[in-house]
Amino acid sequence: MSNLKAISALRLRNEGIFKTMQAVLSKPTTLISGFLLILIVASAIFAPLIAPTNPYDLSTVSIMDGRLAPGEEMFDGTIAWLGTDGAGRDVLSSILYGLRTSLTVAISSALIALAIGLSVGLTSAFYGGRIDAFLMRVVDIQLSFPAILVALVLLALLGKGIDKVIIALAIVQWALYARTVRAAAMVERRKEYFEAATCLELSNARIIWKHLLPNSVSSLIVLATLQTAHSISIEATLSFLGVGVPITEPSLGSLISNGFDYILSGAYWITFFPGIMLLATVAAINIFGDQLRAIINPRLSK
Amino acid sequence: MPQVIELKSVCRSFGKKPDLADRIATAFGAKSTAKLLRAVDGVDLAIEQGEVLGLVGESGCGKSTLGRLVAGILPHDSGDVLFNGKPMVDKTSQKIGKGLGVQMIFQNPAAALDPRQRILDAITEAPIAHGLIQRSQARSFAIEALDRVGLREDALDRYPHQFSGGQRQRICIARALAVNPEVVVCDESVASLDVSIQAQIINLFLDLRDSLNLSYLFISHDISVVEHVSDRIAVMYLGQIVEIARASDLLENPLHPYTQALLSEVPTLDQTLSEEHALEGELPSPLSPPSGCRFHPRCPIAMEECRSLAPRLESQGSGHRVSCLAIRKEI
Amino acid sequence: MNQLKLLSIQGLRTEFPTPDGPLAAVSGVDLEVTRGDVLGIVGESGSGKTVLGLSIMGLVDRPGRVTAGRIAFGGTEITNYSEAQWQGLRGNRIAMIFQDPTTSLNPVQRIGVQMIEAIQAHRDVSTDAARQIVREAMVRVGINSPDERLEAYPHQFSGGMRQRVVIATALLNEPDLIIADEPTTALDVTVQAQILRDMRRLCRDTGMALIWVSHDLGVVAQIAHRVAVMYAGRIVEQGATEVMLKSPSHPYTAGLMASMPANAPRGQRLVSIPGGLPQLSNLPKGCSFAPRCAHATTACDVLPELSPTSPDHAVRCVSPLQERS
Amino acid sequence: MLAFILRRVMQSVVVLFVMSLIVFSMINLVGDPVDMLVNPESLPEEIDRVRRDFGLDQPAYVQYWKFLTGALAGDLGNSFIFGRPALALMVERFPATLELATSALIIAITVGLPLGIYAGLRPNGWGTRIIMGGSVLGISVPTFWLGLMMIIVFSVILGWLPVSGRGETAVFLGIESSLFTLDGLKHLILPATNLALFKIAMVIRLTRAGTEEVMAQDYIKFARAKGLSSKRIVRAHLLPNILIPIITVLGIEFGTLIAFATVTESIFAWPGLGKLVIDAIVNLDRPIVVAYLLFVVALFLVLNLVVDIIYAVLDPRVRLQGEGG
Amino acid sequence: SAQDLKVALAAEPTSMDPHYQNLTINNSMATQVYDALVLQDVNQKLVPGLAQSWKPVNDTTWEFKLRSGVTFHNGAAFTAEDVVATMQRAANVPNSPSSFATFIKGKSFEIVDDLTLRISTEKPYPFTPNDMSRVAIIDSAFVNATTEDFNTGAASFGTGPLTLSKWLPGDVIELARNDGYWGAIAEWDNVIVRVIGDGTTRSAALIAGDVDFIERVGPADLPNLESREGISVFKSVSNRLLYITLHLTDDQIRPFVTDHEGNNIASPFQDIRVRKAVSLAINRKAIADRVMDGLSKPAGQFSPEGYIGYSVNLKPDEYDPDRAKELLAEAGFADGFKLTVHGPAGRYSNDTRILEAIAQMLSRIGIDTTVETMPASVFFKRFARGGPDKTPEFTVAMSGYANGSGEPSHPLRIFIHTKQKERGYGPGNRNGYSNAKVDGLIESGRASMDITIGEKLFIEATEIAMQEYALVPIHHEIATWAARDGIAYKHGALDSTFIHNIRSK
Ligand SMILES: Nc1ncnc2c1ncn2[C@@H]1O[C@H](COP(=O)(O)OP(=O)(O)OP(=O)(O)O)[C@@H](O)[C@H]1O
Ligand SMILES: Nc1ncnc2c1ncn2[C@@H]1O[C@H](COP(=O)(O)OP(=O)(O)OP(=O)(O)O)[C@@H](O)[C@H]1O
Ligand SMILES: [Mg+2]
Ligand SMILES: [Mg+2]
Repeated sequence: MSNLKAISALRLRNEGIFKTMQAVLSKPTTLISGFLLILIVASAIFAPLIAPTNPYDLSTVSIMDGRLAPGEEMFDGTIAWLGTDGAGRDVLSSILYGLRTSLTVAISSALIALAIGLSVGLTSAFYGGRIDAFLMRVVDIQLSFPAILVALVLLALLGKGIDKVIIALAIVQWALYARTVRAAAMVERRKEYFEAATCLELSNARIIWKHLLPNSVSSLIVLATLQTAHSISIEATLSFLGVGVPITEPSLGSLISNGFDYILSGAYWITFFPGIMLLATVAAINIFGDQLRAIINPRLSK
Repeated sequence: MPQVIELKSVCRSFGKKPDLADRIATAFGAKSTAKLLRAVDGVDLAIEQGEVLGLVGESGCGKSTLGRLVAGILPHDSGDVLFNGKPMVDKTSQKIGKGLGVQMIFQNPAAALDPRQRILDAITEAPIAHGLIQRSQARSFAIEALDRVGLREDALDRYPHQFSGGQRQRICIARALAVNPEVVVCDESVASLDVSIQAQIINLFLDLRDSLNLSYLFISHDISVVEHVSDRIAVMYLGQIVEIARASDLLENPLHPYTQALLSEVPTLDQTLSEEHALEGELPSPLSPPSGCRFHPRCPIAMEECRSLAPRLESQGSGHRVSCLAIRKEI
Repeated sequence: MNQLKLLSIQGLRTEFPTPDGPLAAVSGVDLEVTRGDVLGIVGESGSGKTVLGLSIMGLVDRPGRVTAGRIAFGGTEITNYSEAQWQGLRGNRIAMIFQDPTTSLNPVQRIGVQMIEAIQAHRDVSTDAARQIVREAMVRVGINSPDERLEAYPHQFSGGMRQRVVIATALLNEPDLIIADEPTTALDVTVQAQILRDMRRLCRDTGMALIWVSHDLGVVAQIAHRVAVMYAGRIVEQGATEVMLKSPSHPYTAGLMASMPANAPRGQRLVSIPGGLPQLSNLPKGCSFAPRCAHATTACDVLPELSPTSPDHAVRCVSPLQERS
Repeated sequence: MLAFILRRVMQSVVVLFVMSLIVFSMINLVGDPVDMLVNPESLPEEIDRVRRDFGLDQPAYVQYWKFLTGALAGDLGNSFIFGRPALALMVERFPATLELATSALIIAITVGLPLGIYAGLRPNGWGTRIIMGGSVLGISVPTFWLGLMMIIVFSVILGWLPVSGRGETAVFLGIESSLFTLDGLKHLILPATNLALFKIAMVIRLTRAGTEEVMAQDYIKFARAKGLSSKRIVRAHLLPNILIPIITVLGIEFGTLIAFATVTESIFAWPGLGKLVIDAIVNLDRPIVVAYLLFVVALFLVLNLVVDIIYAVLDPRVRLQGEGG
Repeated sequence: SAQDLKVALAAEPTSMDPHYQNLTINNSMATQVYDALVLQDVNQKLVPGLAQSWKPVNDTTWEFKLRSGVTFHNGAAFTAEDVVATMQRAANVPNSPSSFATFIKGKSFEIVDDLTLRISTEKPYPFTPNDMSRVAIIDSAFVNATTEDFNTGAASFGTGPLTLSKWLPGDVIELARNDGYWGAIAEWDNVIVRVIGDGTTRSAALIAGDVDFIERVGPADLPNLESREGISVFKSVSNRLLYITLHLTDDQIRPFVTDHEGNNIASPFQDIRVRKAVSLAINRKAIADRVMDGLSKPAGQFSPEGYIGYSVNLKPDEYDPDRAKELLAEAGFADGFKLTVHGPAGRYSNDTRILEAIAQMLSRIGIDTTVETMPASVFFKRFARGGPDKTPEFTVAMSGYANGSGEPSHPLRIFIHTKQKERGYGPGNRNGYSNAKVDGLIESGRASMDITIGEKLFIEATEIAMQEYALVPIHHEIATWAARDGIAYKHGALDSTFIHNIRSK
């Protein structure tokens, strides 16, 4: 049956990006989640243009507008379609800006972690032996630190700020990437083209970056999408524990956790709408990542 | 004829040397678990210029390992691997510094090319990196290289998956030849191909030998293929060469009982299958090879001393050498 | 004569849906196997040999399925069997052996368990009784001291022994037919020879029928009474082994044989068939071998029938080789 | 085996050492515990006394050395805040966390495994879509949010389950646990489910991926060819194979479960380690933080070892000596 | 009615040893089990405890008459002996993170007879009774008991209204009624105290009927609880003050205040007009209504109304952004400047939200304000000495204060007096405020044995300091409790919970 696998793998490769695109477009789930994702990312990018108010500009936010129900009018006449939060920020605008923060945090931390993880994982797989053993122990140590605790300590250490959250999340995540890429690279390393490269006396750097990297990276792309979704949720948890982003520049997570204080008082919208947005975002990324995996690897072999 | 490759009692083991933990554990009476697997054990071999040396033997007997040692992909543990008379491995650093003189072609053409590299890059990467050609010459160089293996220019910008197995194997060959090797190690290079494609590739090998005066180490367990291409054939059993001779000598007059068994089992169209089992028993584990002659547990003509005495490869005249105590006795 | 007809296949077609339309891995195959018969099936990789075997077993991977033709086994039509009916048949009256001995056995179950379950799936016997049957089967395929071996795990066996275990398993319920799908491709010549011997003896001793799939003509020559050659999902030539291999009629069969190194003088260039297997989802209209065939004419634009050239020999070619020569 | 364990132990010692160094310096950088401890109204000499009492007046390396020598003697220092041995505090709280994590794990497996297998066997069914959709939610939604939602729904609105805290405990077989009383179980359900949600999703995904992969294996096809029923295939061939990776992952994940309990514990006021540690971090109670992290790492190392051993037991192919480099 | 009471607190004592750590939660728990010589009522007024009366016998000596017939939970009789033993132990608890020595050092204890005790100090010290209200009296038999002995209950025998039955740290504290209490006997057979840190969960537990009584209702949950049938809420203005400090000196570069281009400038707050502008810009009422949901009272000084040291002349500044802008312009900051304000996160009720609201308000008068909050552990280190040479780091920071002793000079000594480390003055003075007149008033007040004279001096010092904006008070928190119907709580100025004050209606 091994030839069947080869056949289906071949089929994918054969038809390249064009066919992949076609596959993406032909599945409704993929299409919808992809569309949703684009919509979400776009509204994050264009938040300053779309959002009715700028919730980060303190001179325009007033606590006198605090906790207006959806549809009520704020002092300056703007209608708060999704209500306002405790500090008087328009929830709709906050969601759009918060989405921006959340995505920035999630994506940049994923990218940084990916870069570190790739370097470590590839080095480890390429050199093997003691270097591998050493690096993998470091990874073990990192993985055995519970993510939340690392982030807590780091943020306590570094202080608040989006950049700090990004650093903390990157530190929390890199080891996972390192381990995954190492596993993939170890498989690649055993393939004959790797030996061929050795035989052709190509330099180590070239073998690592030109051959090992491109071939080990595909499983990571999927992992990265899923991990991005996960880190949005970790960031939210950090905000809940009080060490997330600054209160004046809320992310989706901190909006939810701040709003939660009001849930018993009936001001559900402060936590509810950001919650829905978080859910939609994370779900869209997750589903898309899943579909991506299914498309990249139709039989889910290996 | 000058010898391009010469191996002198080359050994290569796999496995882990016992570390501190192992030593402590053994001190406390645990059974030692770290075992060495001697994949190649004291091989002497030479390849002459322009010669095709076939290497046959059961699966797992160390053919590929030997091939890798010759190609300089693996460092050896002891002995010497000489290329044009010069050692291939810097013993102190274990760094391989063989130059590009020996290249290897692998069994599986699907895995031997980087799936994400265009054919153009696959072929020219090494020559450019080693300064054999300029980047600007890459294209014309690659066209020439492809031409040699019977592929056309339109292959250059495609990716490996867009080729059939036979074509891919040709590309591998073109890639290897692009760095002007003198010796090519073919490790089961035709095993995964269909007979008709296999025929194409074998033809290509033969043509190249004639046009470039290449030397080959041709590894296969398909005796009919080896028989077809080789000048000389070496037979390997459990990490050791048990017989080596001119191809015709070996096929017509196999001396070693293992060679005899091997040859008698090759399925052919006209011979019917004999009722007799040529060999009893399975290939023993290379982790704990039998004492004395490694073949003795399966050997139909084993004698008492075969259990304890290890035979050496000895000449039987006209370059036919065999390692068997019984044969030596007869003479 | 008729009651000896164990398996009879007519017009079998097995398709896999693909993005480019249905792919007929097997199309229009007619086959007959009688008791004690050994049928060899040869053909290039991808020509549909495995799918044919799986179709007979009702094991074609979804979403692939048999779309046309009928399969009768022991006189009963089994084409539309339900899963439960198949379960009663498989491993009981028809057994199959797969290509790769390393993957056919579950790595985490003991050999004994895997063999005993094959008996108990079909017969209501105690585990001890089943164990006894298993022991005998092991001895039959040449595995000595079966009691120890039954407690072992597959990885503790060599490739040859594993394949023999698989064969022994197939034999457990004394099936009428065994389909062996390239069971020796992954093995050494010496081991391969042993297995060929085992199988040949079994057929002779028990009257079991055997379908032996391979792409190695040499192997088939050694075991089969009759040979069928497949090309692109169709049988292109069929006949008694000696006749077929001595004087192949189809250009493809002839090409295959000419490519074998053993059939050419040492050190000389080999003959090879140009081109490769066509895409199955996009076959040429007529004879699918025509694009590669040196003798192709416009007559080949119509698909030829598999027509007998002699009582023991049929070929699917407009101009079979003998007639030309 | 002995060598393997020894090697692991030696590695673990090194890891623990490095860890302690990292944690120690990290905490030292964060803040000065004295600021958190001493009442602002205290006189300067009082502040100095506290600093002296806790050894915080000494250079960091002296403090570390003291800690290290203490640790070797089994003394991880006294909590600044509670004035009691950090180790004792953890031992006191650990059972509650362990109970929570274990229950969550059990829930995750009993819910996730069947659903995952179902989804893996019917990759295109509606049930599968619902399960997979649900599992996306399980991964997406932040734990704290769900926890609070569960409190509001099940405790406040429906009034079925208690809001927080650990219920009555009872001693059974020498283990004191709230699993053995009704009140205890009632208190356990919400937090354990909350903690389990993420893992359920994970188990579903792992199981499904494993099922799909295993079902594509030759030995499953061979098992079908033997005529085994689907039930038997799932039980005897699918399960043992997918369980191996799942148990491996879960073994390691069990550690994160304990670590992640932090969030759940603080929502449900569960008297476990998590709350202790969050407070300790906030208050810079260094001995507890260091002890906790060392404890967690040690737990991970032990779990890893145990997982590897279980792995070897479950998977006959694995031989431990090849492991660990 | 004799039954069990279930209480949920927001935080847990760190120890059951009443002398282990001088921490609000520990102290309030200690008052359940132990008595001090002097007790504070809910408004921090001193009332007789184990001492029935006290008076100064000369400038440096106080005499305490002890209550007779009091026994400890273990049956031992209470005498002056126990007081002396207590003082000896309380000042010397090993590893105490914050000890009671402050209240004991510099005092000598003399037993006159079993029920009479004299306490003398070197210099006149009017606050000895206040100090004595802080130290829980234990049985002299346990003078050498360890903290662990108190935690396990082996030594925890006080004279208080409740006895300690069991403490499972992190889980539950169980108390039982002391039937032999000398004062009002508690109503409940048993009191089960749980700790639920999360405010929403705490409220949910009350609503769900898991507990009968909770403290510190989250401001946002309050309307819900208030409107609910079957639940009653109790509120009272507490003495916990939230304030901001504005850095007054220009002794170092401060990155936290810059001009609009980001260049460092000298602290604008050296100018009293700027300080006043800040105070006028803060809409305290809006914070109370909007952020605190009514759970705070705008403040203009340390003490809330009705407290000792309260000045009737000091009113919270009224919100007046226009005047604030004018003042800024007068001070030469018509265009404002850029400012970062700092505060702890999660330390005080709604702390980050308040800071955010303040930042909004400052932004409105042209001070372009950024908020930075951090965990309390980080905040307090930096607040105290995060700057160069261990000087306070922040330019503007928000913090809180509650007077534990009810002694009026306390906040003045800590926050207002010029920093004089050796003398124990100004340890909390982080903005460099210094006024010789105020210092003099504080010091003479603390030397007067007549507290009525002292209080006048303190009030005068307070008035000067507040008018100079030595710090800017924001509000006093309003403490809240909630209980199921049928339960009443006698509450006052302290935001801690005294379980023996929980009664059935
Ligand atoms: N990298 C390696 N690490 C450990 N053992 C190895 C390694 N490479 C080869 N071996 C072992 O060395 C022995 C010889 O292997 P080798 O691949 O050279 O055999 P071979 O003759 O080429 O077999 P085949 O015909 O199956 O290719 C085998 O037992 C194999 O398991
Ligand atoms: N599950 C499947 N899905 C799609 N196509 C399939 C599947 N199985 C087989 N095929 C197609 O059917 C054709 C015949 O495959 P089959 O495995 O029968 O060839 P074969 O003759 O057995 O080849 P080999 O000698 O390599 O085993 C292949 O070209 C393949 O494309
Ligand atoms: Mg090999
Ligand atoms: Mg096949």
